[in-house]
Amino acid sequence: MRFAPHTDEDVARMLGAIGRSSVDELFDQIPAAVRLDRPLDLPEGVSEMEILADLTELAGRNRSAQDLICFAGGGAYDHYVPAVVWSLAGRSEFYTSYTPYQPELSQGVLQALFEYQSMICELTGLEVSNASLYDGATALAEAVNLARSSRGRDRVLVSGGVDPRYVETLRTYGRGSGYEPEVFEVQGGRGGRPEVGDDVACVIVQHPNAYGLLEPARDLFGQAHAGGARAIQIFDPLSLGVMAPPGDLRADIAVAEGQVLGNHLNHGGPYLGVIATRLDDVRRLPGRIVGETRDVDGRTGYVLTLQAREQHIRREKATSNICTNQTLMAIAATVYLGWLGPQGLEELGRACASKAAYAAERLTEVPGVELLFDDAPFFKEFPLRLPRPAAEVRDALVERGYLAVPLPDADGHALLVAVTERRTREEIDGLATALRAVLA
Amino acid sequence: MRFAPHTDEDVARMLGAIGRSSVDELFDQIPAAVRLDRPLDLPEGVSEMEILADLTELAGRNRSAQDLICFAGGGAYDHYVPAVVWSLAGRSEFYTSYTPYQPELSQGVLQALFEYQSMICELTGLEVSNASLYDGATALAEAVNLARSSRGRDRVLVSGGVDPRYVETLRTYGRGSGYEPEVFEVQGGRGGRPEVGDDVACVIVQHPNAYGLLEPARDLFGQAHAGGARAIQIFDPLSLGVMAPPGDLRADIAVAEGQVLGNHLNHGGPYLGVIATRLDDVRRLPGRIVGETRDVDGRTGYVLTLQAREQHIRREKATSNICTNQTLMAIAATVYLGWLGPQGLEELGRACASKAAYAAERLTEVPGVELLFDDAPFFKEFPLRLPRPAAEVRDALVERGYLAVPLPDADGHALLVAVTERRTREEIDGLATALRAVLA
Amino acid sequence: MRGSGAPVRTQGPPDGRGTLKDLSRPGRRAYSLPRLDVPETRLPAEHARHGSVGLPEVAERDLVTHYTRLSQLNYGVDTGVYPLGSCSMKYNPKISEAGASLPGFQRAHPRQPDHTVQGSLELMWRLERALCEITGMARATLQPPAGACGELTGLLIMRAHHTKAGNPRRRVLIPDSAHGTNPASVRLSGYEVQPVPSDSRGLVDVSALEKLANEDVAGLMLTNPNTLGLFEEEIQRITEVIHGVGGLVYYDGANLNAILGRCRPGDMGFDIVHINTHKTFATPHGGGGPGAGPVGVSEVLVPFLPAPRVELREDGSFGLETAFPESIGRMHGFLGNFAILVRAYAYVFLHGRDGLKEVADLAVLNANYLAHLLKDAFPMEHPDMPPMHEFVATARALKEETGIRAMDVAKRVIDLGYHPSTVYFPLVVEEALMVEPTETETQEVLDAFAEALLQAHREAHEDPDLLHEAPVTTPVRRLDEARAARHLTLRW
Amino acid sequence: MRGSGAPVRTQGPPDGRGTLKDLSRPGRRAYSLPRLDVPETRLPAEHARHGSVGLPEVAERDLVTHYTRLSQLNYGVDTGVYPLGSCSMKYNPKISEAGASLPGFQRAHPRQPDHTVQGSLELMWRLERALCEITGMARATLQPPAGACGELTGLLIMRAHHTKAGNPRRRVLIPDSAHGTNPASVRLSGYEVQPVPSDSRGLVDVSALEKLANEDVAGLMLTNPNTLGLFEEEIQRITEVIHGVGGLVYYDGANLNAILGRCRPGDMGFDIVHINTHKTFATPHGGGGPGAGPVGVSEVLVPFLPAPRVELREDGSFGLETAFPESIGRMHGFLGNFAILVRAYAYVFLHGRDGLKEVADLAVLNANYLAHLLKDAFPMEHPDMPPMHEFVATARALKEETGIRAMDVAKRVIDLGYHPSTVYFPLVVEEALMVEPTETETQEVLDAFAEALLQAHREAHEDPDLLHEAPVTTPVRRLDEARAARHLTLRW
Ligand SMILES: Cc1ncc(COP(=O)(O)O)c(C=O)c1O
Ligand SMILES: Cc1ncc(COP(=O)(O)O)c(C=O)c1O
Repeated sequence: MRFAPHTDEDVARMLGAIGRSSVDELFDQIPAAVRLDRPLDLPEGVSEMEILADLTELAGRNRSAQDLICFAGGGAYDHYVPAVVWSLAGRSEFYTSYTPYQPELSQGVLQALFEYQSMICELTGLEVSNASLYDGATALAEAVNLARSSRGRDRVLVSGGVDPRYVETLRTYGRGSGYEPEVFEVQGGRGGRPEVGDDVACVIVQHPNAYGLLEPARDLFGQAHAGGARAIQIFDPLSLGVMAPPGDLRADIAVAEGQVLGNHLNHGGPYLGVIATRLDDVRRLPGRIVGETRDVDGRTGYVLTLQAREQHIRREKATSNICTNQTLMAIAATVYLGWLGPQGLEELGRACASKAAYAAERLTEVPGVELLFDDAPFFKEFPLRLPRPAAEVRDALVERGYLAVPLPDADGHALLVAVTERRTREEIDGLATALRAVLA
Repeated sequence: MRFAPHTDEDVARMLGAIGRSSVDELFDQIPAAVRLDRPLDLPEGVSEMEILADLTELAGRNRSAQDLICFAGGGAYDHYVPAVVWSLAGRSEFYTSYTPYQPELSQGVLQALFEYQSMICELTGLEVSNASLYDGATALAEAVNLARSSRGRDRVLVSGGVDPRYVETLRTYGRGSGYEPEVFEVQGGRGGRPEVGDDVACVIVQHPNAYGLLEPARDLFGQAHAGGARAIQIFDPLSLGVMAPPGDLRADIAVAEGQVLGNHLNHGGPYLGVIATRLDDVRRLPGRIVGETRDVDGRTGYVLTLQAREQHIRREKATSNICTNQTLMAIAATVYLGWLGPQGLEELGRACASKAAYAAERLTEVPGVELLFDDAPFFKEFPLRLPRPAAEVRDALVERGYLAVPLPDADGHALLVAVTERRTREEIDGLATALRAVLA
Repeated sequence: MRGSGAPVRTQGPPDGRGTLKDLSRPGRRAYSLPRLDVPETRLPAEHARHGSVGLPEVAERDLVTHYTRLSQLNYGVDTGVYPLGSCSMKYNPKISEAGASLPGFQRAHPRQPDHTVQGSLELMWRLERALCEITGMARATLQPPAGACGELTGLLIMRAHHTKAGNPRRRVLIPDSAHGTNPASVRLSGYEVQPVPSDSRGLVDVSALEKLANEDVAGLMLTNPNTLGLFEEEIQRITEVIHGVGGLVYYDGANLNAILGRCRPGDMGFDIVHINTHKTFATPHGGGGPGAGPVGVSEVLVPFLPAPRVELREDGSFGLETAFPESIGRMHGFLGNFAILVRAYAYVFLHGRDGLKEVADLAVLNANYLAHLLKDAFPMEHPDMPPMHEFVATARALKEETGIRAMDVAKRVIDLGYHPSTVYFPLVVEEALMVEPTETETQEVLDAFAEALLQAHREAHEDPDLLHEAPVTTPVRRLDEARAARHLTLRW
Repeated sequence: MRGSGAPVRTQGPPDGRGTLKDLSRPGRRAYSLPRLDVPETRLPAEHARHGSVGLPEVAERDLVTHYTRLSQLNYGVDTGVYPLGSCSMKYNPKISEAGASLPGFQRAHPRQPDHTVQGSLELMWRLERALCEITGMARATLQPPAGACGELTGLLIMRAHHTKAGNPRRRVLIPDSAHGTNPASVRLSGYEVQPVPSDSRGLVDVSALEKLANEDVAGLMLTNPNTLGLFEEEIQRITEVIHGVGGLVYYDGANLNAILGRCRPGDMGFDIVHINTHKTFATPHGGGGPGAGPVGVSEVLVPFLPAPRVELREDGSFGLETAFPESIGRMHGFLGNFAILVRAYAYVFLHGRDGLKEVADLAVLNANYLAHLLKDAFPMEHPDMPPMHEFVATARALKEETGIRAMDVAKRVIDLGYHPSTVYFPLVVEEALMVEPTETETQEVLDAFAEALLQAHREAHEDPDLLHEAPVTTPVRRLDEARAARHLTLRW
């Protein structure tokens, strides 16, 4: 299969026009010593129907949330993606376009991103949002850079309730930027006492946290501010119909994994890095930002703005190295939030919270199963302590058609159960029955 | 779930504007005696995610060509539908538009249909095509009406090689139009001798026929013409890369099931009725026809033309009652034929013919299995005589993951095996092995 | 200001013009097929094609650019309001598309044995039950692929019924305002058309009907609300008259949207009903099709329904049955437009009992509201009765005052950014504008659409050239239809 | 004639303007959720939200009309030629989209146990192997979600390598023509940027490089062909110089399209390579993303690759392994942009061994042909060497003659119906036009695109206002960027 349109005559004619006798000649500059003197060791090309068969076979070897009833959480969730989202985000004028460098030909993407930024501000109660980052974990790394540069301080305190994958990511990025994230302990799965000295740039709290628990976020952010540090919240966008938003909790920077906003699970990506902050830090924000302006005739239009923050203008002085981002996911998120609206967001939040509470009740009725942290409030996921290793139980549940995943950093006996609006009472009861059978 | 946008305030405001106090009032004209005084006996409405779950459950109860290896034929075939076809035909500007009554806003659909007509003419070697009919069987009924009105004769002769479903359809339509299709016998699955008296309007031959066999079509059409009747050919559009086209065979009217042209199996529909004929009968053609013309500024554009044939103008004198047709399928067929091109059509035809020949060879190696009609040439499907009832064998093959269907009108021991370009040698060998096991 | 313009693409690079054929270059290709993995077989020489087919030769990239461009030249419901009377061009839910493309449906072969397609069969069964409940009929066939085919199906059932009673009869009555498919179907079913006049209110003239009704009359075809958007108040009397002479009454369901959950054709005395799923149940029109035209019948007509039919078997499974000796036969090669039926199913069960009634409520509210906004400029032809889900206004006065015709108004509305309503139908109304906003438009859109019509009306007096020359904002302007018919160019 | 115009929608009804917020009406809604089937639970008061979120309230129909309109305002590859230099905006095969949306991929959760996702893992394994073969590297990570993140990944590997050797070193050399992400990534990896000048041919000034190379230098980042589209002829010498001081050489794969199957970074001596799948392997750019930026490394650097990695286990199954003590860690929350990798996989294996080479061949042919057509009006900045897959022309002469700038030319090209090339990059070329036609454009399209540029060039002399005022055929005309930055309006 090939997609280049050239016929042999085309090639001959074009070579003739440029005065060359063969295509090989065009590669004459490549020194002989580095030329590849053999074909690539790859299979021969195949037809479209063969690649589809191949991909279908591979996909068929996965047992995804299409086959398993999905209670897996821990940063990615089986929320329902309404049909309208990808009917629109999937329009080829969106998905085959590039970064809107020519704004006159890109008003569609630009306006959609402007609406995205607006909706993220509405959601978080913060003043500015950018137009997307890679994912939640890398958005956190960017937030830390922002806080460190904004405060001119070095140290980074991270709650023990933050997802270990996020901490790992910070640790990796920190090696380059010159910090080592310091984790402060939580008690009973949440809270803790960050020691916010005057060299601390930021305090990072995930709320709801990696155990699914609600944090005393106002209090923790108060401690951060008392020490002159920035308060960074990792939030769940779909919690905000029922939970107080980062702005109300006095977070300075809010970051999130935006997968839940109309993006498919996609085995981990592409997802959506959400970031929002205060207006006075707008010039420190990483990535694209869309602004409203006028054209020469006075019409409203949209452009990439504050580009002096960005790598293509500022090079090593840029706030970040990000160039390609997750625009399409941001457009999907925009359509999704438009679909949900304020009422839907609230109803969905209530459904998740209620179903999770119901699931916790049913599952803790199973002998030997209890909540890992008694009495701690949670939103849509919660950790159970099992009488057997969680990985074993997970595999046994898969046999019965259910998917739930161990808590990565616990003692190996903890299972995290996430319940989205998509799960029915019957499915929850089914999980309880399966768990009972597995543990019997 | 609802799609009407009205809020309670909208309703109140609009009622106020028209001076009504309730929506019920708007239905006052309906006599009390015929009003429905109870809610419809239907379930309550559900959410989008529930209807998708319901449809997914239903679809999951089908074992389609996605799960079974499909050798089923007999008028609908598992040809490969390239991704580009529905990426384009599925663009909402096409699929949410109506019949192009306002040509200035419908040039996309109109031009695509003009291209469709052109491609059908190229394929068939005939002069004019319309812009689609419902499906192959109803296209045949329309062809008969055309022939009868064109010849001013009544009788309709049908080869015994024509698909019985087509004959049934003719019989049904004939009850209204006042004819009874007369079937003339075939010998060895093909040929036959229609007695073309001077009251015969048309002779209908399917080529390749319902047994999959190639007909002596030139000869049969010669007989039709000798008797002053129209020759109607039912053809397979995907045979025409390797087979002589209806025009060359001297068919006057060619009809086809256009499903094979980029349309999914869809459990039987929507499919595509193809019809083409000679220019001198253009005013007798049923359905929409698109013509090229100029606008007031001299620009080329497209319109529905010869509308005086149609029901909305001519009412009971129209050539047909068709209004809604299968435009979207015709657009898909156009993209598909554009994808295939002349080379692809030929290569695909050769692949089908070669794979069918190979399959016949392998399957007749199974003890007790033989070709129903020895030595008769075929294109992509062929009938086998089995030592056991075909319906039983079919069900046993399904158990093993293969789908092939009995010949409907044979003695119950014949299986029709269709082999498209999509089937691999491995799959054909697998069918042979399965058949061997079933018959062992 | 020439208006905001029709929302279609009007521009593009020069290489984008012309047909696909114009992009063709010998040897270029989009297709790919697996290498032949079996020995090559050639057909016998007498059957073989000589020379290759004159199809365009293009790359996939060309195909995509070309048909993306064509799509962008087109207006659809997703582009904006599409108020074609008699067509119920409502918003088509995206979830229906997703449902219809599930592989279990999309790749099911129509000749698979019943036990492998229980999902499809149960869907058809449930949809049939729902349509029967909505229309008040006993059973239905889902075979007809469109409304017109549904009409023919119903009329052939009518004929079978009378034939069984000893005399097929000769005539079918049709109001003069009826849709063109009605008389065309009547002819195809072997009956003669007998028009029935309307009275001054725009309803069936019942006394005329009484005079026309006799033993020669096989039946009456009626749309209710009728094509003027008016409910036939004397519907019971009408069906009585026909039943009185032994005739059957056929309900053309194009306007079912108006009465969902409010009243049912069966309860009005209709014997046969067809439904346009692509209207009432929002299966998209696809640029002119596909649709589906299920037909419901009363108990006594059930034996005549087409075969095969989906039946519930004793063991709880579903099967396609064909053994119905009195069946009229087969109206479609397979089972009808199945994938369209999936969309109708999704629509019906998404809305459910109350939702469907609300559809009718709001469709009627929208039509009344819009008629009200337009009433001074474009009065309803029959203003005595309030319209149901659509209304027929007339530009007769405007034409008399200014010479501007309904068509000019429609074209000007295009320049103002909207798809116009149906014009010149029904034929019985001079300078007709047949407007059906449907329930999925907001009040704001109706206000804006009305304002466009009112602006056109003002301009007809003040600057009539704007209307004569319209449209000017479209990829092409008014097209020469006479030329198209005179110099037939039907292919490249 | 003002030109054929940019192929985007410029018209539409007035109600279609504004943001989604402007369509909002209290109580309107698009969403639907199942009825709550469990007892309702409320969150503790201290965590609860007060008041509702200020999101728009619209119907699904509004959403569809609104975002369909926005899409139509946008130019994409499917609309036409998109010759942005450095971006490889080639046609994106539709089959890749179909493959990526198979439910087995689309609904796989990133934390599923390995045995339930063998299909995904094998796909990643095979893709990694293929990318290593194409680039000549030992192993690769698929985690980085874009090229820039790939750069940082590579630089952190570089740092880990040097740190292990006892000294992380201080500086990374970058040619002055490099892409902005290169220096930005260097900074983020804790290194200082040391620019390397180009020589008069537009290549790395090797003698300057030799002077800059010392034990403080951690490595060199290079794009080859470089951002001027020229192949670094002395590539072996360059890598030798760096290796000579113990440094590593990093290959920025943005221009890999030019050399597929012709030569490999590994064979040129590069130690680290990143690939932009959204360029070379036609995973669509999505309006700015997502992409994927896999990074390949030579044998000695394998221990530093990010974790988790897909490994082939003894039993023939695939697993995600994390136990790599020297790994730099994690560059992404999960496994990277998996669904983009599926598209890359489809592209690589559709083309296969010969197909990929042909991609490079024809990309280079197209660039040379187009450069040739433009050479009189817009000469290449460095005409001594033939370009590879792209070329940098300059409008310097035009500016001197007429005052017309590269940007004016670009805007005029829009009015003539095309997306213009990159302008003002690379920064080292005055009035740069950086043109990359890619291999998926036909000669006819290149001819037409060149003609548009030549027409603009003529007009610059004859009717310069056409260029100053351009574009005039777009939904908006030139936008005031200064105003946007001054009066920040970043949300509704
Ligand atoms: C009143 C009426 N009857 C019948 C029909 C025919 O239906 P179809 O187009 O589905 O064949 C229509 C279609 O426009 C109609 O409006
Ligand atoms: C030369 C070069 N390097 C690096 C990049 C950065 O890649 P990405 O946008 O995927 O982050 C680009 C992207 O435009 C590029 O052109």
